[in-house]
Amino acid sequence: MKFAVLAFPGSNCEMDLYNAIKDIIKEDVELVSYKHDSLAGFDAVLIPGGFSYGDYLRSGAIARFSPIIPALQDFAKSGKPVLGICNGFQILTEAGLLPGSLQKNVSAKFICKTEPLVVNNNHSMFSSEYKAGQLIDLPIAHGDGNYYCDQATLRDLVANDQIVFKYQNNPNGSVDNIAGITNKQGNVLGMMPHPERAVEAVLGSDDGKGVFQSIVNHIKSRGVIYE
Amino acid sequence: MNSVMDQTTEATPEQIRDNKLYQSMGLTDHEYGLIKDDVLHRLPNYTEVGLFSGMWSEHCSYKNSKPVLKKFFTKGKHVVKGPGEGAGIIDIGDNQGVVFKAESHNHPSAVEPFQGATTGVGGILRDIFSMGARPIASMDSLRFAEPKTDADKYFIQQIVAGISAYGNCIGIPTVGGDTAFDDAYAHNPLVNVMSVGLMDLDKIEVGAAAGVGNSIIYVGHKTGRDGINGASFASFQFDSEHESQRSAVQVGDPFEEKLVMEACLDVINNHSDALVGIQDMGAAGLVSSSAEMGSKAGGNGMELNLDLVPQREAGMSAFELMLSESQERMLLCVKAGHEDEVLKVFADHGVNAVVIGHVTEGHNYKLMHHGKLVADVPVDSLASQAPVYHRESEMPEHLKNVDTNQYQPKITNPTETLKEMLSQLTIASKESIYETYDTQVQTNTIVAPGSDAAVVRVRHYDKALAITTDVNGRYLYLNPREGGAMAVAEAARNIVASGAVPLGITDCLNFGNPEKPDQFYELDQAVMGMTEACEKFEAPVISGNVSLNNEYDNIPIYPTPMVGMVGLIKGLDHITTQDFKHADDVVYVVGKTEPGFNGSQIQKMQTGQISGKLFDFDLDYEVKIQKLVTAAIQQKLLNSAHDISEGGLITAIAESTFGNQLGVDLTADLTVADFFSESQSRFIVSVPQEKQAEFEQLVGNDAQKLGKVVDDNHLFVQANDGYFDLDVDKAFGIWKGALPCRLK
Amino acid sequence: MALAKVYVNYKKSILNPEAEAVHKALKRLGYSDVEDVKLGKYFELTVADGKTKAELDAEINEICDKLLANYNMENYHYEIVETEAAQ
Amino acid sequence: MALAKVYVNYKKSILNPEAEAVHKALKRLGYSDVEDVKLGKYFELTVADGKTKAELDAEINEICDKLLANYNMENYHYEIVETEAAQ
Ligand SMILES: Nc1ncnc2c1ncn2[C@@H]1O[C@H](COP(=O)(O)OP(=O)(O)O)[C@@H](O)[C@H]1O
Ligand SMILES: [Mg+2]
Repeated sequence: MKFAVLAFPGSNCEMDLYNAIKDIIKEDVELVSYKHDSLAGFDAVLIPGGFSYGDYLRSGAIARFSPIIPALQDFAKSGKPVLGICNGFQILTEAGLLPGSLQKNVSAKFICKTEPLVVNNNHSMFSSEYKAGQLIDLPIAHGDGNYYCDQATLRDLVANDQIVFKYQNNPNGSVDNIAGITNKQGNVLGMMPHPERAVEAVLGSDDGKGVFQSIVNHIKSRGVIYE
Repeated sequence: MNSVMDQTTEATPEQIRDNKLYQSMGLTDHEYGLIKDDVLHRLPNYTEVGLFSGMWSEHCSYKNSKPVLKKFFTKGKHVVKGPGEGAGIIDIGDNQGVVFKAESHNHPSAVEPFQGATTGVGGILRDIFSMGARPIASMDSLRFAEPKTDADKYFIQQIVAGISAYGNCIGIPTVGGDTAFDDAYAHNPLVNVMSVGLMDLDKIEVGAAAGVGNSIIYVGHKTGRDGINGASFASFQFDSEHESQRSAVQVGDPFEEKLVMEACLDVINNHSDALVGIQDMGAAGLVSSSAEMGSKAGGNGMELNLDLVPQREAGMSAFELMLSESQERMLLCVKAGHEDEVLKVFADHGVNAVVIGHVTEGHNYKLMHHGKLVADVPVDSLASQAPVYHRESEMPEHLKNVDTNQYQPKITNPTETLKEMLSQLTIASKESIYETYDTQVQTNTIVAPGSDAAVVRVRHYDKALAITTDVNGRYLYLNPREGGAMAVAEAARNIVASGAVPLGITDCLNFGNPEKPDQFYELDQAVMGMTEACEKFEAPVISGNVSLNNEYDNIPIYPTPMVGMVGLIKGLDHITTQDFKHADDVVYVVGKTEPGFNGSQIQKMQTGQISGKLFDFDLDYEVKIQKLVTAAIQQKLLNSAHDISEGGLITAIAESTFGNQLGVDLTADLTVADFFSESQSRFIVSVPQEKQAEFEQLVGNDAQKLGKVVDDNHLFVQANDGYFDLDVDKAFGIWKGALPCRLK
Repeated sequence: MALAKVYVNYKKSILNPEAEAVHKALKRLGYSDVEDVKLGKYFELTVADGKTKAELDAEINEICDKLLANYNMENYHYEIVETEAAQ
Repeated sequence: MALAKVYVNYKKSILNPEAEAVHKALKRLGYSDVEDVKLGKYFELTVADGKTKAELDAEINEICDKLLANYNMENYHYEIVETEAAQ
């Protein structure tokens, strides 16, 4: 199967994702520029962290007008997996592919550290490798990671089982300790923590491998690779 | 076109001479005389005076420090490129070079903390990638006064926020640094940043422009009126009378820098045939980058058309265009005929790039503006013929007739003294600072901040780089020479504790006014001490930076030569951290404990000052101890290693318990006071029981067994005349909470 | 030439940590009579001539909806001022 | 109750990367008639009654100088609006 890793001006985790897929998950992977307008031939799309366009207006607000975004929207509509990490999550909310938005951390500061997460839902295509309720350690590194949505949206998220990861010790003020959510269809996941930074024990944790492995299993278990 | 035009709105050459206007730009009468009589043989116009003031500032010319810098030990069989304007390079095998350099941004940060810090980070990164290296890690070395007022706290937070904003955005991990607090830095904080890059050795770039007809290409942000004449500004000193100097503020734009960096690396890696030279626009902006490039090429001149320089504001003068320090700009020299190829690369990356001039016959540096020749000077006169001053040196008063006795700490309750020590800001955890830095982006950080040196792996190879910054200005204040040697030794001790062997150093020489003999003495002596140590550790100086005039109302800071050291770890299994790992491991102190109290944290804590003759330091013994620890690590005898520095042995023991919340049960043939001694050349290590015999055989009398690691969360240390007794989590809480509490 | 002054503010229900930090700082500095602090963004867009008032309104609204404000957490309002030349 | 509306903008000579990013994005989106974009901060301070107009002016100026605007790089201006109750 083949992963696409999108790269926007100002993205800075695209190589980390690329290396994680290539060296650790050992699947095909290609960097795709924001200038392209097609995602044909890919089975899953990863949107990396970083500061697209400097995150100058709001995180992700400018990137969502990139030429690749219509192709991403079609890709998401087709039901194939899309994973946005950190800035990728912010882009997905700005592009309307995920509900809610990401505000400044309550501390008003950037925070980089490893946080324990609870796997809230292990039947998504991004979390099947984990046990329900499993505690995993993933690094966070963000200034705007405080997930916000209104109460009605939160009720929907809960009712549809869209909350995949929760923080154990909410580091940023997110509503309901949310660290990662999917869309209603379940094929678009946005998460603030960085699984690609936790794929080798030598870097402190390999708990993040499960996210990518879950995607691979999902694709491969369908028997057919998407055309 | 032959006569040099002066601009009507600007002072005339005669006015400049008669009213000594050059003085306000930082040139002395003597220097003005040199320009007029020896270089130009005519009166310089306003623009030309500006060019010289920038280029002959300390920042660009090193006119006061050159004779001192010559004393540095810079050789070594792995040095590929030593000190010059850019960063130095050391061969680490496999056709790879490590590139590193440090930069000070003290004065801009004093004026505008957030932007001063951001532009400091941006500047050092440009130094690295203009060599053709990809930056892989940054460090920050900070010195502040003890925060007292809200303004002090805000200032510190803004510095940290600036470093965080720039490094995080551009995606280069800030993996460590050092932070110390002392009122010697009131009004004159130190903000030093260091960056480390990695490159293939067959891709070295030099900042030179050779070959008549080749094009000079301007890259990056437009030029604005921000930071005009910052280079001469940095070479001024502050005092309360000079508030009006405070206008040279530049804004950093890490997003633009990221685009510029990727584009430049693309040109260097994939269009090297087209590229002749590349240089960042740092201090003294366009004039410095272009004149240095022209001068280094040798034998040619250069002509620039300032009308082609991208401008953010209307009506900028030639002076402003040449001396602006707008950020995120680079200058390239490209072979004639290859311009379009290179311009296309920049366009693809969304970066402004435009041809603004050419390499010419002759030796002159000519500037055209609005169709007129506004400057015409020999290119070498700007870049390499600045005057050099051999300053007078005289021992400062405070070093004469000093008390040779060591301070005697007063300790009635050892545990209470330990608790007080752990809450000293210089000793306390810096986590609240470094948790705002992205330490992991690029996914190579194996040891993040919190241990001795940071460790960053070289992906796809079984090797890693260890990086540290260190210096204790108090030691230098009491003895600049020994203190300089100690700074290098402490850096090496951190490198060694992490499992690495020192490769080399960079530095930021933060000193006072070199025109004052007692302050020049500190600089000169410190460099001699550093160089002695560098030679012993076979760690040459490959780059560095000088920041002079760090004084306020005529009181200088402590002499503070920041040492940034990089070491190589051959084999990832040699990586060692400071935390105790397992209960029952045996704890040793390696190296002799001597009375080391003058200049120590405990002297400062108990008396509010430092004084007396600095304690002794034996460089040969230091080297011997470090080699022992390296051997023990390479023979896999150690589970942890931590160097002993500020706060002494007991502080190092406490710090080693924190990571895994393991306790200790130790006994030593020392007094409780000795536990706070800062005598050098010591480590605290833990050894698995089965390796105990082998370890003792290796170290002989150079290590003392203290006892064991225990898993009951309890620190107990018995001394001859008392004991320390404290829960680890209690100690940890004090140590971790002190800084955030004082900055609230 | 027209100048559109656009104000973007957080919705009432949304906590703004930066405004809060400013408020706390003011209290510490002794300005205890400042009872509330809001912090938003202020844009000035200079727009070329050639559009009717209605067209201009439509354009500014579109720009705000698309880019300048995030409807999920922000409100905006604007005024349009006619100016003679570039400010 | 008084409401102080404070506008803080970068000085002319200072680079504002945020405004630049917005301007470029608008161009890419086809709003080519937007000729300039400025982006600053907009504060609303709610101040308790009990001060004269002159005292209020002095206070707001002081707050701006001390905290809201950075005199190295920013300018500010403000208006004071009397309000009946809290907004
Ligand atoms: N300003 C800073 N930025 C990043 N890391 C820092 C900073 N100050 C201290 N640290 C980190 O905190 C740890 C302890 O620092 P320090 O006390 O200086 O160590 P040492 O005395 O062993 O050199 C180190 O890992 C160091 O990198
Ligand atoms: Mg250390």
